[in-house]
Amino acid sequence: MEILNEDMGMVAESASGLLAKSHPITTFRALRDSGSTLGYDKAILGEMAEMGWMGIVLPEEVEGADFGFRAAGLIAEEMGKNLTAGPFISTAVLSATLLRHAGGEALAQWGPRIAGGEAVIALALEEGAKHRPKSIATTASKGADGFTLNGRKSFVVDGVEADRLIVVAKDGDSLVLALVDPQIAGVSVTSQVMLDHRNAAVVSLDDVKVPLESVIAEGESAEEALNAALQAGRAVAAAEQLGVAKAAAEQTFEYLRTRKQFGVLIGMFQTLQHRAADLYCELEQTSSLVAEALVALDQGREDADALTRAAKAKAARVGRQATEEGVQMHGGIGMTDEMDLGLFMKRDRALAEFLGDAGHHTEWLLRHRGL
Amino acid sequence: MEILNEDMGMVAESASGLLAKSHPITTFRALRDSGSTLGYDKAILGEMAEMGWMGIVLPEEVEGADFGFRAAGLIAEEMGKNLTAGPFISTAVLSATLLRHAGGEALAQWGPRIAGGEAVIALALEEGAKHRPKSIATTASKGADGFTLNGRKSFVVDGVEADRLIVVAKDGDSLVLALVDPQIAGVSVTSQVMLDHRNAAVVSLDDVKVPLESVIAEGESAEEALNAALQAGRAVAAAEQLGVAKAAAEQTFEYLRTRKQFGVLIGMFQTLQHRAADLYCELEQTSSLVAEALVALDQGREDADALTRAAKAKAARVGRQATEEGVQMHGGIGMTDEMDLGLFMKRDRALAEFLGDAGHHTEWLLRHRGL
Amino acid sequence: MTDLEQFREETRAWLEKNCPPEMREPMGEDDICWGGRKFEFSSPAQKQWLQANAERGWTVPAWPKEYGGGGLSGPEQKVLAEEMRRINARPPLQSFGIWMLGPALLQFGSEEQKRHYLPQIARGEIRWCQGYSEPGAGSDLASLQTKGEDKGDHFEVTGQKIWTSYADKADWIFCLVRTEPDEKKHTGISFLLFDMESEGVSTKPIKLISGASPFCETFFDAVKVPSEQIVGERGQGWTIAKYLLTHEREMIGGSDSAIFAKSDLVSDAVEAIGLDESGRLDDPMMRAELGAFLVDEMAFDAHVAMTRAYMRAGNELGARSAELKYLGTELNKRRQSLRVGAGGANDLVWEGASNDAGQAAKDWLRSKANSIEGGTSEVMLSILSKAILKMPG
Amino acid sequence: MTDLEQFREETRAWLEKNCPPEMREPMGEDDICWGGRKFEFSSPAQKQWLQANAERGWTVPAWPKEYGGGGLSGPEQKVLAEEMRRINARPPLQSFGIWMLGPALLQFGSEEQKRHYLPQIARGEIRWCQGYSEPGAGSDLASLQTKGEDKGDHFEVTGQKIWTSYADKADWIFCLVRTEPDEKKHTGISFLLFDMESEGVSTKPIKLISGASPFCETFFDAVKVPSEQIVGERGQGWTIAKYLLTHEREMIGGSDSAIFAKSDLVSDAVEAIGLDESGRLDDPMMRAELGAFLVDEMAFDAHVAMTRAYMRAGNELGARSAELKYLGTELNKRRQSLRVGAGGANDLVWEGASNDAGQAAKDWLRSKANSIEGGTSEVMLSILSKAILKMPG
Repeated sequence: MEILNEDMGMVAESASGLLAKSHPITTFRALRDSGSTLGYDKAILGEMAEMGWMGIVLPEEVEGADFGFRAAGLIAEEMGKNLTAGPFISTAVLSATLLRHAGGEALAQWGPRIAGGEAVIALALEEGAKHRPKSIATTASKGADGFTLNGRKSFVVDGVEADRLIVVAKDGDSLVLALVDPQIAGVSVTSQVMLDHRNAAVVSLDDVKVPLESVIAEGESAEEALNAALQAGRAVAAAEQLGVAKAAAEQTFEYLRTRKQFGVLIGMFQTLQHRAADLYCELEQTSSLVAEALVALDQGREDADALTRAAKAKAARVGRQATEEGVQMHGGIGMTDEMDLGLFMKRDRALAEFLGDAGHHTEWLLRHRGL
Repeated sequence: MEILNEDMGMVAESASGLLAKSHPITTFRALRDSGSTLGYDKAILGEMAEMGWMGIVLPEEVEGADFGFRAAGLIAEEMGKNLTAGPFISTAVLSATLLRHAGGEALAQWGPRIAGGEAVIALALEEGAKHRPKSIATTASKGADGFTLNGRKSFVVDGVEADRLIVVAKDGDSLVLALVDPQIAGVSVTSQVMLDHRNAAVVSLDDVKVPLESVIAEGESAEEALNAALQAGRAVAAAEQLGVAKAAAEQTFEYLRTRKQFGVLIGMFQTLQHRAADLYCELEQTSSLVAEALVALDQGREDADALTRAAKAKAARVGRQATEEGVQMHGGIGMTDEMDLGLFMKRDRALAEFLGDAGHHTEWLLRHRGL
Repeated sequence: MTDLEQFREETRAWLEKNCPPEMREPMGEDDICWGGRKFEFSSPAQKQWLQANAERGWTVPAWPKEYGGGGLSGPEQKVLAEEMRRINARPPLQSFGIWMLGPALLQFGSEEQKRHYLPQIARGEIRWCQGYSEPGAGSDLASLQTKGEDKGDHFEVTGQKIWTSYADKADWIFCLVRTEPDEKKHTGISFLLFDMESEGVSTKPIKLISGASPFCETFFDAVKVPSEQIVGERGQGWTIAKYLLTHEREMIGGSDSAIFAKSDLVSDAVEAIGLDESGRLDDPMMRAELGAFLVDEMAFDAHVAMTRAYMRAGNELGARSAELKYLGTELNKRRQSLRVGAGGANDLVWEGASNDAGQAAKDWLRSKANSIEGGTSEVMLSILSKAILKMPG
Repeated sequence: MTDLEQFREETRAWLEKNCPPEMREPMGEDDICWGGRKFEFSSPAQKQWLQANAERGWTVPAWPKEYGGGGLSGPEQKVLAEEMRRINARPPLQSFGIWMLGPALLQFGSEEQKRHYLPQIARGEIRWCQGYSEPGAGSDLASLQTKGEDKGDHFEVTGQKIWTSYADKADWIFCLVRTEPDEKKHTGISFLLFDMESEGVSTKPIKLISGASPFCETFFDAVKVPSEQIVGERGQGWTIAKYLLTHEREMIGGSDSAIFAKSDLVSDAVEAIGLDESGRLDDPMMRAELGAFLVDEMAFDAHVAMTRAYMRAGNELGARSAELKYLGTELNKRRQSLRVGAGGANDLVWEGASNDAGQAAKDWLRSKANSIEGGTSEVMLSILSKAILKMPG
């Protein structure tokens, strides 16, 4: 474990600077109030590409920055703090990692477009209310000149107006990853606005015919690519959730330092002091765990799978603690739409569910440890 | 649900009076320091019998007081508060309830002796480290003139120097309850002093021959009698644990009211106030739940099984909270043998495990609710 | 047949005849009958059901008959409640008048006030709201600043209230006002009643994180309140408020409270998550959380029942109301959190095809206020530690 | 080959040659080498291992050579630790001298004191105990009352200490004493060293709930302490104590600390409880608790690693030591509680046939002190809220 080196320090600093300036919480609030169903402003794609963020985990051959997952996590953490909406995890982390592992023509063709902010690619994985990546009912039947896809995908984050979907399907026992143009026959994409005011589409696939080359990985290599993408997605989502938790906590600590009640600053009350300090300690160790998970990914370590799951589970717990304590310590005002706390709480809840909740990953860890 | 009526109020009051006077914590401490392996003073049997406690759940036909489980719970709660050691739950609750349900000669013969404080009868049920009443490996093979028992029972509470053991065994799929004289050939009883300075014997049964009439129940009626005994035992053990928790909490609250640190009474510290108040609330609702479970038993209600389990689980949780908070709020002094807190903590831990821990009973409740 | 048995038979017959089938369906938040001048009945059945009950005094069965109540004895009230529950009859009327102002008037009001205001409440003619909290006085209610200047025949009320539930829909307000500026915090407060259509009253809804606006900011600019519209003595407002807060806490804490309408957590979880091959909920960590919750729920239910028995036996609840408030609200937060957890992403859909999209999420967000409104959990714990545990300070 | 690689090779060779096989076995509490005048080695191997290390300065590898240390650089210390761990070598010597007094002397002692005391510690000749807490001054350490009256060439020390670890086995004590009675609480304290065999010193073991007596009450009745046995200036004792408390907290919080020797919770649980037909621990509620614990343990381990990296980069830990202390001790309490829970009744046997009867229960009881000793969890949270979060008051 190392603390931030110079390069990473710069990534964090520039992310913090840019987002606080160009995409602070007020921007997100305006987006929401505009009634956007997309859930983000398309202009952000260009900005993020310019910063090198969209290609942050892509190799230089496809115009990526190849800065790695720790860097991606630092960016996501700042996005969490600022509630910045944009197809970063969906496209620049999940899909980019998956394409990088799948390699071949798909990477060559779509890598540069992702890195350049020209394409949004969403992962069409989930099929139920809970994250269950092992239970895929969507089918991909191989024919002479292509595959036929059938199934229904729910909660496809950034799936509305995506340029491509990566559909996770099964051909018998074999996993299939197909890159699908949502415009073709048989694909229907329905918008769903989630409680965090982002979008997670429902995608129906009815006898969707795709050519053989649309399948970017099959069997073991598909398992491996999906697994790599999910590890990355989990760790980076944990980093975003950590950012949300830190910002909610910081607003709360500041409120404790300045709000008077019963004639004194409420930060004088020992109960609140101790609960705030406990929250601070939890944020600290979660920070370290998230960093460790991201570094393990960058180093290709064997314990990365376990660490990314622990990080996701822990971030969910501390995110809940931070937002719940935030509302309770603010009192009634914390429940109003005027304050940012509610927005943090909602984003936190969505992130807790996204790519598997704390229970899901803890269950995996228990199994992994032979329990 | 009713609050205490006059009769029950008198039971509680007399138990509180007698125990605080004749069997306070200092008595238990002296017993422990004497190196007693039995874990209680035999003289208490006579005193408890005189008060009508040993026959508290036995019918009047066998010289019982037939006062019911709520009364037994009130006595146990006071025993918990005073750390009074005596074969109350083992004999007057578990075995007496079991005999009452089994009926017949066994009840006629042993009921009066239990009620009279002339016999200690221990339930030899457990076979492993955790309470698993459904997993019985001890066998009772039926022959022409009796049964042959084989097996090993661990943690037989009050089994040392007991007059009889009720051995839970299996004859094929059929449950068998056998009343066994520990003095006969093949039975060996080994003393084990537990952390609460009480005794839980290991009983080995090697080709133990008992006559047919030793078996007091078989098959469904054995299941029913054992089930009734365990329900009663659980609820009364929960009441004792509640007493332990209340006494530990009360000593702690008093410490907060009188101990100075940093120049003020530590009860002034808001953190400690809030934690104390939370503990108080938990004690209050646990009290109600334990009472509800005991009343359900007395009324023969269908929900008694679920309620006794919930009561046992909840008492274990609040007992832990009370003793842990007690030690922490006392600081170092709470860790010394001189204070009673350690004794409460140890008794609490033993009761938490006795007849099934919180997890065990919560698991049952989950199953019961279809989860 | 005892009198009570006869009462049960009559009640059953009356309910059978008078309770329309529509009023025996499970109700949503939109189906509540609040009454009041501006209220629009959602169906003829709702109106009919209110009128039938009002006629008999059964919107407020415990109140004396002379004030529009049913004049029922304790056992009779219990029978009525049981018979209503048996046929799933909806409450004919719910209101702050019934829950809050009524009990205050019964305890502290003049005979004239009782005869004037109580029947209006019982018949659902006037809808009341409660003017307690102020922007600078949340948990520290006694530091409120709204002034009521004595102008001889009236008080002139100027100031601002916050968290006034449904102030925009209410007809009248019962309001804490500082009438004795020279007295100490607690002793300078009076309890005034006035019409929300009085000149100088304005309201502004507060948008919550759930998107709903059940609360308002309420502004008073030199509102004239006739002197006879004070309840109790001048300066007695704090005593009345404390009485009502205790009352409110019992209500909020009690598991029958509307806030805590038990969602069917267990079947929701099974439906959303399914069972594994051994018949257990297919999410072991959530299952464990549910288990711990179910035990605590049983404990709380037993405690509510025990507390009722304690009160039926003629005891006063006093500070122990804080105990129910604390336990009940914290439990409900866990319930709602488990509910959205079990529902997974389905319960996080805010706007979608289905009609009740977002309801679980909104209920969950709403529940976060449980431990703030009516006195925060922290205030409850402080009350208990002082009043019951006798902690110093 | 770099210098460090060469150092590793030499170290490996030296350990291979000098570390007796018995010193590579897992150790129990009775196997700790504490050193000191009264210490009796449990085996010749233990003595040989101490002497070999003492000769090389490797009982205290980071201390300068001139004070009996190894004079190793940071990277070299890491290599040594790694190589020791590789062969499971036991620490040759553990003591409060190494952990506490040494660092204090290195920071605040005179050159003469360093040359006199440090080598004795390094060689395990003198065993030290710590005289901080007093009966009236637990968490509020600065209110201590033990007097040290200036008598010209010596201080006369009178008073009482409590929680003095192994005072009955120690040779010398480092002790906080109030030498300036007119100064305020924090500024009137000095840091004195003296022989426990001095006239007027007596100790009395305190029996704990685990049955063990690792602590004493220690009494000083007009003990003469030569003036030169003060560390730092008069009145500087609080500064030194605070420095050491921070140091102690880092140590207690760090997961390598002896207190937190990780029992193998996972395999213990599987052994005691078994797996169900689906391969899961056959106790779903306990399994869920274990799951939550394992996640927190991973978080804490990552945080210890991160904190070490932070310090290696030349940063001071300061108040953040309270963070490790708090998290580490609370985690360990959960660990021990889970351990006895998983062990069930087997782990509650206090006296029985097996040799380690009661060990799990005793470890569990012992762990309850973790969040009290070295500053309570409450004191840690107060420190953090003030020093890091800048809360008022």
